[in-house]
Amino acid sequence: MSAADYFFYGWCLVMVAGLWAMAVSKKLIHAALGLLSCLVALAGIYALLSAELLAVIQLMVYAGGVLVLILFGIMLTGRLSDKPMRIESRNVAVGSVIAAGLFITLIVFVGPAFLSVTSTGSPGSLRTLSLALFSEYTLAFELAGVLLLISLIAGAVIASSRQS
Amino acid sequence: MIATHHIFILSALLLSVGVFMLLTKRNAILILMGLELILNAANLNLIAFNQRYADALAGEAMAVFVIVLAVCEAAVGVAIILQAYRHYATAVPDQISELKDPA
Amino acid sequence: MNVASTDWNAWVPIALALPLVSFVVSFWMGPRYGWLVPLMATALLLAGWVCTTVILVDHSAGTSHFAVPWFSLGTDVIPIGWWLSPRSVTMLWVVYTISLLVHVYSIGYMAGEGGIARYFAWLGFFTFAMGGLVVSSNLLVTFCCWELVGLSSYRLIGHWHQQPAAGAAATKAFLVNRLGDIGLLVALMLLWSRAGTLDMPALTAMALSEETKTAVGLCVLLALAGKSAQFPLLHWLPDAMAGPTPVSALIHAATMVAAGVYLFVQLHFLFSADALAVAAVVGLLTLFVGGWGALTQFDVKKILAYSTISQLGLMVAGVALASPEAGFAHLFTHAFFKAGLFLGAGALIHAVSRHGHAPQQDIRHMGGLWQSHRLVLVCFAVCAASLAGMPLTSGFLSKEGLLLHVRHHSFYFGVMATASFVTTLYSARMVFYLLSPTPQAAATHPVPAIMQLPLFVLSVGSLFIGLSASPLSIQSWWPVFDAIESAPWVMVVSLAVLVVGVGVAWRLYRHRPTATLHARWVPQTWLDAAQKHIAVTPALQASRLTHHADRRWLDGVLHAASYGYVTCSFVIGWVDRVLIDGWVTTVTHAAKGGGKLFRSLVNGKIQSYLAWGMLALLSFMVWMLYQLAHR
Amino acid sequence: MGLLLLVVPVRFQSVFRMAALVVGVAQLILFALLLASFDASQPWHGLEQAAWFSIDLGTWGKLQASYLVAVDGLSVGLVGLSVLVLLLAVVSSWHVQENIKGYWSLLLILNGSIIGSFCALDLLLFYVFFEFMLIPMYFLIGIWGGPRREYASIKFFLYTLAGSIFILMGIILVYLSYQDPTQPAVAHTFNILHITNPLQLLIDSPLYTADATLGSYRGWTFLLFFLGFAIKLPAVPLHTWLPDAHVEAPTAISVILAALLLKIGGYGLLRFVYPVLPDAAQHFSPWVAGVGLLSIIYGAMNALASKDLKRLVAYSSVSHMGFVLLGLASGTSEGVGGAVYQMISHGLISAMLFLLVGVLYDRTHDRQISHYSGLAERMKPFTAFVLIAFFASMGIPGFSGFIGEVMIFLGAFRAAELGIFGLWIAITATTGLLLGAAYYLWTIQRMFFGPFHSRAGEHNLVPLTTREYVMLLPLAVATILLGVFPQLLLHYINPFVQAFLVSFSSLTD
Repeated sequence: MSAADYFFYGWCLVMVAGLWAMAVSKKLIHAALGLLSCLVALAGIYALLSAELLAVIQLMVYAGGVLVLILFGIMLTGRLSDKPMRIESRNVAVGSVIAAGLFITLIVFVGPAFLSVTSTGSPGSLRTLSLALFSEYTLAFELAGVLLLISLIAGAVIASSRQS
Repeated sequence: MIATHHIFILSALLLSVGVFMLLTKRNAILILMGLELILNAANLNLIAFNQRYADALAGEAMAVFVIVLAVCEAAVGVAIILQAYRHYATAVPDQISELKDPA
Repeated sequence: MNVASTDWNAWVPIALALPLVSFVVSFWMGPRYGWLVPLMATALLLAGWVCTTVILVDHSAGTSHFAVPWFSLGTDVIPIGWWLSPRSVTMLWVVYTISLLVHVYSIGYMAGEGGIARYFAWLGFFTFAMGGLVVSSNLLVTFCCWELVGLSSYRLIGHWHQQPAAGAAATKAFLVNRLGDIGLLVALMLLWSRAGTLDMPALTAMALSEETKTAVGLCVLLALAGKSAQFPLLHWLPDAMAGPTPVSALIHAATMVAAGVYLFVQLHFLFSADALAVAAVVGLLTLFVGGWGALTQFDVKKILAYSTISQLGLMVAGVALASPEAGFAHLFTHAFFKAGLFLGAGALIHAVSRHGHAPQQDIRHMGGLWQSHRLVLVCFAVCAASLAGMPLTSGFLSKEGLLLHVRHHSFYFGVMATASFVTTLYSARMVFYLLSPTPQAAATHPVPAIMQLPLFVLSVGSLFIGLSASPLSIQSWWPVFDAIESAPWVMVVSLAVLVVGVGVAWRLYRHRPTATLHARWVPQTWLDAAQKHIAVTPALQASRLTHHADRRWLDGVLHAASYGYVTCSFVIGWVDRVLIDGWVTTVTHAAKGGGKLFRSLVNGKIQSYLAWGMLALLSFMVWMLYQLAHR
Repeated sequence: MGLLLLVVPVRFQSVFRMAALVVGVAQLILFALLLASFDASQPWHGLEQAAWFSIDLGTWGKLQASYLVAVDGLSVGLVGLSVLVLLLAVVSSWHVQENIKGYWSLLLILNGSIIGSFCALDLLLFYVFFEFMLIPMYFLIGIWGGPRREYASIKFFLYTLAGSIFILMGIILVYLSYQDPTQPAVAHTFNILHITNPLQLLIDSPLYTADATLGSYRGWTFLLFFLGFAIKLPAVPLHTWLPDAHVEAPTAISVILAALLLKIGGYGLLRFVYPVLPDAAQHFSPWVAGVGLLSIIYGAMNALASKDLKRLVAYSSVSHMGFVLLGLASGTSEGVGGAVYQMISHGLISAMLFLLVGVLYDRTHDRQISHYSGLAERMKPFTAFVLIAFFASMGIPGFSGFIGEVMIFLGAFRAAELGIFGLWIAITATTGLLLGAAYYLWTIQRMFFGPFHSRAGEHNLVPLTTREYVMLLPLAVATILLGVFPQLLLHYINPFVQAFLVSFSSLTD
């Protein structure tokens, strides 16, 4: 096993811990921190997979943007209800069955298909990706930007709109 | 190199936990988190398989777009939650019963 | 079967009806005119006695038969009627004579006692039943009367019912008799099923197989053993002495106990040789047991009771070995002298007993009456002489008749001679005690004339007068004995036995020994023990067992079954509730659950939509992947 | 005919006991009229028929039952007995205090159903009456009974109900096998007149078989009927309801139970079981006789061991009804006639015995034999009646019991001679007489002889009242009358027995 492997399994552990916190934690903040650890761990794994750009984006957008957004949401709703933010779960059994079924299905039926798949190992550089984004996927990139803009505006509008 | 199928298992786990949260949590924010997890699972797969076809770079590009979408979704979602919360004074989707038939 | 009705003799029904009238009237007027009852009953009996005397004179020879239907069984008819023969007419006369004398005697004896009406009523009833038994032409009617004499005997033994001993004795007498009655019943049933009739005249004309005769004979033997106190059913008779003494004289000495012998005589033709041999053995055994018993007792009535047993044994043996006529002759003479003995004993008991005390019946305390009660003692002694078979008495004659008949069988002759020795011994013993001059401690009571009269009549009847022209020969008595050639040596033997007997008695009892034998030497003791161990205790134990069986086992099975049933029903109820209802509830629950499940499809909850969606996706995926894998 | 009134007593709403008394007396008068016009040479008397119901069963034909009543030599005696005993039961329960209306109503229903079942000539009608007796009896024991009345009444009810189920099965089998010649459209019949006629036996019906042994339809039908009626009779070992029911029931009900209800068992056997299945009856007669013998001995043994006077009398009933079975099993004119005679005689005697027990119980509320001694001294008329009843029950000549038992023995010995059953059965049965004498005499000795003693005190022992004389005297007189002049009753029984045996022998030959 190489050092990369150790890192990989280390990130895996962090992620599993985060997932665990999200799945079972009773406190919303813990869940949010669990999500944070998951996202950070994912960024680490992206980096290990030599997708440096994505790792950075992951950190910046997700861990920075989305998570902050969510934390705001948590704080705002908590302020409104004046109640401690407890997580309640329902249909845990059904949910876990479906989730486990999904997991097993994926592992058992789909997983073996990748056993033979091995990575070529050619690292995609930041440069090539940037080139691709701005050449091959330009339109998509522009559209994504527009979508982002619209959604930000929409979010602001929705959040701020007053009830009549 | 990292074994692809290990990554796959990890992403399956992410997906499953995401679905689980989606199905069971009674708080809209946590459901949103579950959604994020599902999206991340997809991202992880995209990136992992991009390794296999590294010269195409379609996977990574796709992952970028997914992240963008996730951000959009998160922004709009949190806004909707806040608004709904204001309206119904709850963050529990069960109690938002507009979709439900009047029993 | 057609009912023959030949000779209507109006005296017979009148003679039978009078005591019955006495029975009914005594009960009727008892409560109010108690004093009148003895006189009325005696008068009625006197009238009855006159009737029987007329019949006796009419029917000194030949037979006559009269019957009317009593009831019908399908096509068979059971007739009721009489069958008169010299024998039955004589017996009827004897019954009425003794009964009349006992009635007269009882007027004095029972004076001042409670329940006189009841007493005379049952005496009358007994006379009626006994008369019916004697003359009846149909064995079923005989059986009825046979049971009815037992019934009246029961009532009379238990006359003083306040005394527990009387009640016990009555019960015992009835039950032992009843055992004998069953023998008679079985005999009758066998006759009915094999001969098809119970009519005496018809039966005499019928030839029955030896086997039938043996069976019937043995059953009749059982009957007569019960009624006539033959071994081993003799132990009731000494106990029966708990009844009033006149009753003992009439029923338990002269007539009822003789009814068994009479029946034996009458049905002699139904006995096979085997049955006769058994009867002879039984009779001889009884003879000795009775004689021995008489020697062991000091109670005068018990001595007489054992003597009666012994004499009845002699009669049975005589009928079986010698001839019916010889046995009957002894029956006849015995009726007189034994009734005389009992009445004499009753008079003596009356004389020495003090009012308010238990009657004094012990011969050791009954001496010293010669001065005051000479006539009574003389009469008693005459009767005892007759019992012992002294010459010039009737007893001598009838014993002579028996001995003459068996003189060719040296064994039987020897046994009978020995028996008459024993008889002489105990008779002499009794007389010696009673005649002894020991002074009485207390004043004695005079015996009223009305009690002395019957006693006197009976003692005269115990002499040879009226029976035979010659005091020493049986031949001149009844025509039936004409055929027997006389054998002087028989008379010599009998006289020798008599002399030896008296001599031995004089030697043994002259000084009035007062020592009593140990109880185990008394026949009563071991017969009672035998009865207890063979019959009563096993019967009671068996009855307790059956009672237990009934209460525990049968009911136990029933209870177990019902408990089992209830338990089963509980189990079934549980099964019904849980399993069968369980199915139903499961189905309903499933339906309900399913309904709930499917309702959650449209319950408006995003998450459940989502869950369904996921489920559908999952299933689709699984299905598709499965298909892929197996393509 | 007045029979209609006999079987349908009106339920009066007021003055109940007077009403019951009037009904009883009226029945007695009607019975006297019936007897006056009775011709023993005619087979049936007072035949009365009315359609009851008729159900069309399509291809199965019609289920038809009719109200068909009549009396013959068998039932006339039993009806007479019923009328007398029911009247005396009314007299004896004159002082019933509790729930008067219910008591008298039930008594009247019982009255109607008893007489009805003795008269019914339609199997279904018989069965209905038979069942109908059960319900009032159940309540009469269960409500007015002694301390263990619930147990006793339920036991009685279950036993009898079980019996009637067997009978019902038998009735159905018989019903399916016979036809009514006057109504060809109606496939089957319940009419006893037809079912006792072997000519009406349907070909290929269940009973159409020559085989009457165990396992054949005829054998089974006989056994079913026998089982049912043996419970009612009762025969050992199906008798355990009887002592309990008797001990717990009030006096009048014990009287009715012993005197009448037990007779229905024998009556049923005589009325149709034996005539319909003579071959099976003959085949099973050793067993029937054996059961009879067992009842005789076993009942007597139990009576000997009884400590309660009423229980003793109850067991003596078991013993005496065993004689009925023995007589029936003999299949001879003496035995069958004797069985009928014994039933009537036992009806009178047991009624008297139970009335006497009731008389004592009314005074002291104590029936333990050991609690008394020397009663003869204090209660002379009572003792006289007890002696009469005991001696009558013992089978002393001069009482009706003797005639019945002697006739049965005559029949039994003749049957043994004919080889129908073993001689030992007949001989052993005679020991029943000894045992009977033993338990009665022992009781007399313990209770009536000896020095006076009563645990309940003597002040209670008041003399017999007029009412008690009124109920005891007729029975005593009747018992003696039938014992001395048996032809009075045999006059009616004999033609029946003749007819019975004719039908009996016609199939057997």
